[in-house]
Amino acid sequence: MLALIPALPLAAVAVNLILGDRLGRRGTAFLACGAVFASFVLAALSVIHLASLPPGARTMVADVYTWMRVGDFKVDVAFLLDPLSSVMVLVVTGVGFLIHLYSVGYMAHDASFRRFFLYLNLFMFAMLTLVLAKNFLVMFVGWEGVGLCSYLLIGFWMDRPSAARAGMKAFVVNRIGDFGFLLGMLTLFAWTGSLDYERVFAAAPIVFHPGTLAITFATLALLLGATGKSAQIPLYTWLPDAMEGPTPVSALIHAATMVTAGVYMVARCHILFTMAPFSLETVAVIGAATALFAATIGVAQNDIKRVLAYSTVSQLGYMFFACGVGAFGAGIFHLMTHAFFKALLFLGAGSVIHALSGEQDMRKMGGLASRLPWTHGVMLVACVAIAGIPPFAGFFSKDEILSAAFASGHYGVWVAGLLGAVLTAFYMFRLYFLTFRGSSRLTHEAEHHLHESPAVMVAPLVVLAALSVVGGFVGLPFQEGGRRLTTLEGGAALERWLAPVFGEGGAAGASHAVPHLSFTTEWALIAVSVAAAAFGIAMASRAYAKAAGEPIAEKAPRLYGLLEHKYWIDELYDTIAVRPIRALGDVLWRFWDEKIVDGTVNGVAYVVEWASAVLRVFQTGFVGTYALFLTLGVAALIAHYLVR
Amino acid sequence: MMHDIPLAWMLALSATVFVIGVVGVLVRRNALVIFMSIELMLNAGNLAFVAFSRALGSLDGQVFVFFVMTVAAAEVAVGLAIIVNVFRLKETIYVDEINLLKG
Amino acid sequence: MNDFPWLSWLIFFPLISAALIAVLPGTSGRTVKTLAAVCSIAEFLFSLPLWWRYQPGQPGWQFAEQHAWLPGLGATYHVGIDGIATLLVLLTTLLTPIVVFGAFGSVEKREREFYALLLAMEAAMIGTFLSLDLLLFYVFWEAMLVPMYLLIGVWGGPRRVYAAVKFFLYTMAGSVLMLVAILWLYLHQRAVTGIPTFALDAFYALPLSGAEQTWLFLAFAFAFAIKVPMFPFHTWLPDAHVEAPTAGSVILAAVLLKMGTFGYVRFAMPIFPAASAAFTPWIVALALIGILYGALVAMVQRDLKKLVAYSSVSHLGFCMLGLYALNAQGMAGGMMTMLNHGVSTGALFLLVGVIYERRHTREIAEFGGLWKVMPVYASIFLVVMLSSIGLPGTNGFVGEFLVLLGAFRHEPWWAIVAGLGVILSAVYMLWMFMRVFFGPLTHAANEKLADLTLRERLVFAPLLILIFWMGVYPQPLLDRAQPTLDRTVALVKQRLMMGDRITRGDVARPGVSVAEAAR
Amino acid sequence: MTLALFAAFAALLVGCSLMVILHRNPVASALFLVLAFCSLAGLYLLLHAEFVAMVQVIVYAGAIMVLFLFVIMYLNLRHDVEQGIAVAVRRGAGWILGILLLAETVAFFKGRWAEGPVSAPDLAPVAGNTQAIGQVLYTRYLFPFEITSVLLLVAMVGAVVIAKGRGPGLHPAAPAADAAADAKAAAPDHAGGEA
Repeated sequence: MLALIPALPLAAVAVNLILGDRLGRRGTAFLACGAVFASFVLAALSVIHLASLPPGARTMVADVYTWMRVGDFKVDVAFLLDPLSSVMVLVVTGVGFLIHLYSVGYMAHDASFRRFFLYLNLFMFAMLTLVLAKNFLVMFVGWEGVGLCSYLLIGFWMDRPSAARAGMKAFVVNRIGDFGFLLGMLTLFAWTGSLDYERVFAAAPIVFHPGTLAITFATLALLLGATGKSAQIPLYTWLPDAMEGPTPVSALIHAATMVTAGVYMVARCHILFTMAPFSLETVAVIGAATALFAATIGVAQNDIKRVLAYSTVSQLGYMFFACGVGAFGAGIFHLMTHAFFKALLFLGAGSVIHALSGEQDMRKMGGLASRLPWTHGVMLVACVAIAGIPPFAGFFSKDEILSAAFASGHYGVWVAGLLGAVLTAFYMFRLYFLTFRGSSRLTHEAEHHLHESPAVMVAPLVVLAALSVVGGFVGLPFQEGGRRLTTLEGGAALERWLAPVFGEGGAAGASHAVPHLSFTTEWALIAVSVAAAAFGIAMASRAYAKAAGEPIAEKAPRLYGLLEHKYWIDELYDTIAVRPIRALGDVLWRFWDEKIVDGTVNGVAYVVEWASAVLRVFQTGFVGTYALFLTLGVAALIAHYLVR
Repeated sequence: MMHDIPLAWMLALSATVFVIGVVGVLVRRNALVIFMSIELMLNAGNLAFVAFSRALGSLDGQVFVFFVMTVAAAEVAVGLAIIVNVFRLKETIYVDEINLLKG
Repeated sequence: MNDFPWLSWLIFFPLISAALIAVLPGTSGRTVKTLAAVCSIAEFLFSLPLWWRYQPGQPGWQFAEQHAWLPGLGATYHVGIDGIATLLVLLTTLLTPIVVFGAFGSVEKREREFYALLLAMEAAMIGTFLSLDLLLFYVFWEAMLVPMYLLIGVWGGPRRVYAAVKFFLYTMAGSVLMLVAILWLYLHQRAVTGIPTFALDAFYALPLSGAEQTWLFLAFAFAFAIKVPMFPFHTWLPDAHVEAPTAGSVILAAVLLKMGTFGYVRFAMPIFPAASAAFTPWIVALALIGILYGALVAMVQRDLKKLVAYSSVSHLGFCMLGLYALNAQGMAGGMMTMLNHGVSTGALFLLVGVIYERRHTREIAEFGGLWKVMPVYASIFLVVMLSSIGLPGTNGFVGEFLVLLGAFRHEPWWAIVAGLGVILSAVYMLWMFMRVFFGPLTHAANEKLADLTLRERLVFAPLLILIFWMGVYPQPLLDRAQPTLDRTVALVKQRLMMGDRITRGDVARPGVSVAEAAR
Repeated sequence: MTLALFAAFAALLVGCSLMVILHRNPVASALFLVLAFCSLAGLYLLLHAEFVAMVQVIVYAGAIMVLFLFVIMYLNLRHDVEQGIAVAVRRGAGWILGILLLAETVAFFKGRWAEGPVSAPDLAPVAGNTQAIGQVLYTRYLFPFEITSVLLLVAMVGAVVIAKGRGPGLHPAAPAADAAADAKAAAPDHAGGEA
């Protein structure tokens, strides 16, 4: 039954392929959305069933068949549902379904409508396989599958060369990450003799000595994979370019689901990471650095989708450093809430773009609040949520992360997180004011076509908005009886739900539980983070509410230039990696293949030719010379016998 | 006859004549003279044959000389025909002026 | 079918049909084509029972036949089959009909000789896989060259003569050395045991000193290295591929290159285990260089076929790495890579052939934005390309992963270097795919390109099915090849008592043996 | 007595051979060669090979040398002309090689000089040398005998074909101009000699 969840989208892909155009637009839409909805229902049912199981034994397993068995290496295609993957599967299918619905409206008049949903369903299959995998190899299948789908979807509008290049960049950078993931898997197998989660995590404490090279290498390799997929510091450059794809794609893949795969993997291997303190520290540092770094770039972007892209990178940074400080639960919680409001932001931006028939530059927007009421409403909710204003979802998850960071003594990380929060609030509201408030800078014909998005697009927006508001309460510390919100102790509902997986208070995992803060510090932290958010919003409104220009550009042109050009990271990567490799290839081909190897071979041929030319000289044609050599030979022969 | 000539002397004579024939072939430019030197070499061979046949008391040597002669005759016939033709073609029978088979 | 000389029938049926086609009175193209198609499909059907009648577990050669051939020398016509040979023969018999169908559109001049040569080559290849007598093997090994040489030389591209001669000389230089080694072995065998024979089993059992093994191994390894082709000896491959007709280069890539790796597994490793193990670092080094070198150079190619040719160098570098990881996973991975390379690179060459037929050029710059014009072709190209770069779910991944696994267990940094190859392969393939299929339609000539005809789709159907079947459910293939591979690995290891260095999994940790704990 | 005869014949033979290769005029060379053959016949007689001696005189001196003289006359050759550096070099090389060969034979004999068996006791004079040869020839060597007859036939045909100028390629003139070729061949005058 568990295997059905990924199988449904795959079946939809197959049907889509077989029936082809006979399916028609309506048919494709129903098929695609129906399949995803069905897997959502299935997922919900199995999660409910899972909840009914006693806390200790909350796992559902579905072994399908043995994929490979060579010598002592055995791996099966198998699926596992446990609290951690249940959260993921619900998010993926839920948000996924909403985005499918939205796409029906968004892509309504696109030529290759069917092909779009073909890829979307393929993506859902890959993502669900990744999330529900029971061993690393099946996860890797999903891992690369989503990489492929993101490549196809980014390059969906094929005739735009920039889209094709962005697609390729995404796939290659992901592939570098996958290389790391692969190495991590190989180390795990070499040491624990299996790739199955359960066996690996059981054998790990016995096989690996905490902090030794082996486990650090394995976890760092896995981390490289995670940074590749979740666009963290070294390998994040592909995500902003991935905005070339249609907006629903950005929403689904580059906000809600795929990019969170890295965080999920780190959370899944929390036992390994806690055994390698150095790696855990790296996760925290990378997370914090990315959070801050991406936030700064986000401030200076003019393309509405690029702002959101950098915002995603930054929020992922938060999730990473949540795991880095040991608060895996908080990380997953933020992952869930982020999925809601980030998807909402992207879809909202999508409906804005849809309304302005393709315009993405914020400098050509403004004053849309009145014209696009629904979009404006949901976007406002999303901005407030992401900024972290209570009672919205963003506040709860981000606050938990910051307090965990503070509690576990990572003060540097906490400060970075706080600064990030300020910047997040700032650029989100900059986006809000530039798009919805102020004077309308629309071009005439954009003005002319301006229309609110159809119902099929607005409905998912509203649902997501609701989730963004309600989502936070999952984290509230409900006691069994649901008593008033008095103390933050007792752990949030989600924490307790994830406890069996993360071992807080559950199994004797080696992971150090995050120490509980005293009551007063808890509240103090909440106040500080809310203040930070409010400060960010204030700064943004002062700068952008009324004035049309770009205040930062006037005050600090050089800084603004730096940020706008994304610190020239892309150009840096290009010069240190892409160009030298291509040059190396050229040198190897031109010099080594053509000169050296072929040179030697042709050289041998030339020597033979030269030798034969020399010998031809002796063929003078005069009988006399031949006779001379003949007798010379005879004389030599006789001499030989004389001497012997 | 009293006692015969020792074999070694005969062979020495045959060798000398053979060498003279070789020198003739190498030195002379006239194809015909070369031809004659070849005849000399052949006859040196015959002499050795007869000497051995005499020494070993078997007639095979002499029979062989007989065959050598037939071959020599055939060779001369064809050789001279060729020389005549070459003369017609090139007006010369000097060996170092004929290089039709140049490689 | 117990006494029916089945393997001999497999070898000589294509030969007979080749002769039939060559001699056929009717000259019309149609009859020649249909006959070639029928014969190649018949050959495939004959070889199919190999799949289920071959018992993997049973030791020794199956369906063996032995007849006197050169009694004086002690060389017998001895054929038999084991796990690897079954799979490779099936690969050959599957690909030949596909190539014959593929060639219907492209070959115009002298079709009769073309198809006759193709079938003759199939016979020679199957002969090489099946022969258990070293002399017989050598005869088939050389016989294989002639048809390929003619295919490239007659039906090839502009510089076909140069390419054909280079191909022939390269392989000949190697195999001549091998002949010397075979003869030396034969004489040594006769001196030691007194029975003059070329039988493979005799050579398996023949005790050889270290120095002897080294030199003989070098001779064999050199011959097979050229065939594989391994790094320094590969320059004949791009030329041969660029100039060969589509059919020729498919067969060349799909099967002929496997002769090299097959040679290592069947001959070089079992007969000279000590030398194999001693030379492992060298061979692995060359393999690793081959992987990276092939990928890097493929990246900058302007000609599609050259790109795919250099990718073959990279893939076969993987295969050799797998074989010389000297453990079960590595060998199985090497074996799978051989089959995958046959399927996916064969398909790639067919695909390049399709656009070459339409546009008569292979320059990547000439194409652009083909997806809109030829969607079906583009999607098939996409799937085959993904299998070539080893996307999980396709056949490429299974082979690649097992090779990396085997290499890692033997020496971790091998897998790390080989892993870079995984990234580079994605780079050059995707970059090519982007330039050919994505972007706007730059060249006017591309606008009216016709998409794949039904015939062409039929040609690719079996290959696509294979790509997914081998990717999703490779177990039957692994089971068949496993016993033979294990025997070879055991042979090499047992002679040297050399365990894998990284087998923490197997090696008992202090107190607790992890493998058991992990089970 | 026989030794003296042998010495005489040997000296004559060597002298004539030297004169054959030294004399400028080919006719003289031919005549000296005839003399050499006769001295050879004498030597054969000393070796009791009467039949071979007679055949030697008849075949060699009689037939082959006549052919030679005929061709020399036919080609109307004058004195050989032997100048030019290339010729001199070759002559020098030839002589040196000749002397080298002679030295080698002397060296060869020196080491192994032995009188060797003087001669087998006379065969019972079954009946003359010729009869004995005839008997051996037609029994043991019958097959080679037949083959030599074939050889002679081939040689004759060859000689005729070549001399007539029908030879392929050798004769540049096209068949039509055949008559002219024959005419030209018939009157070569003395072109060769004077050159």
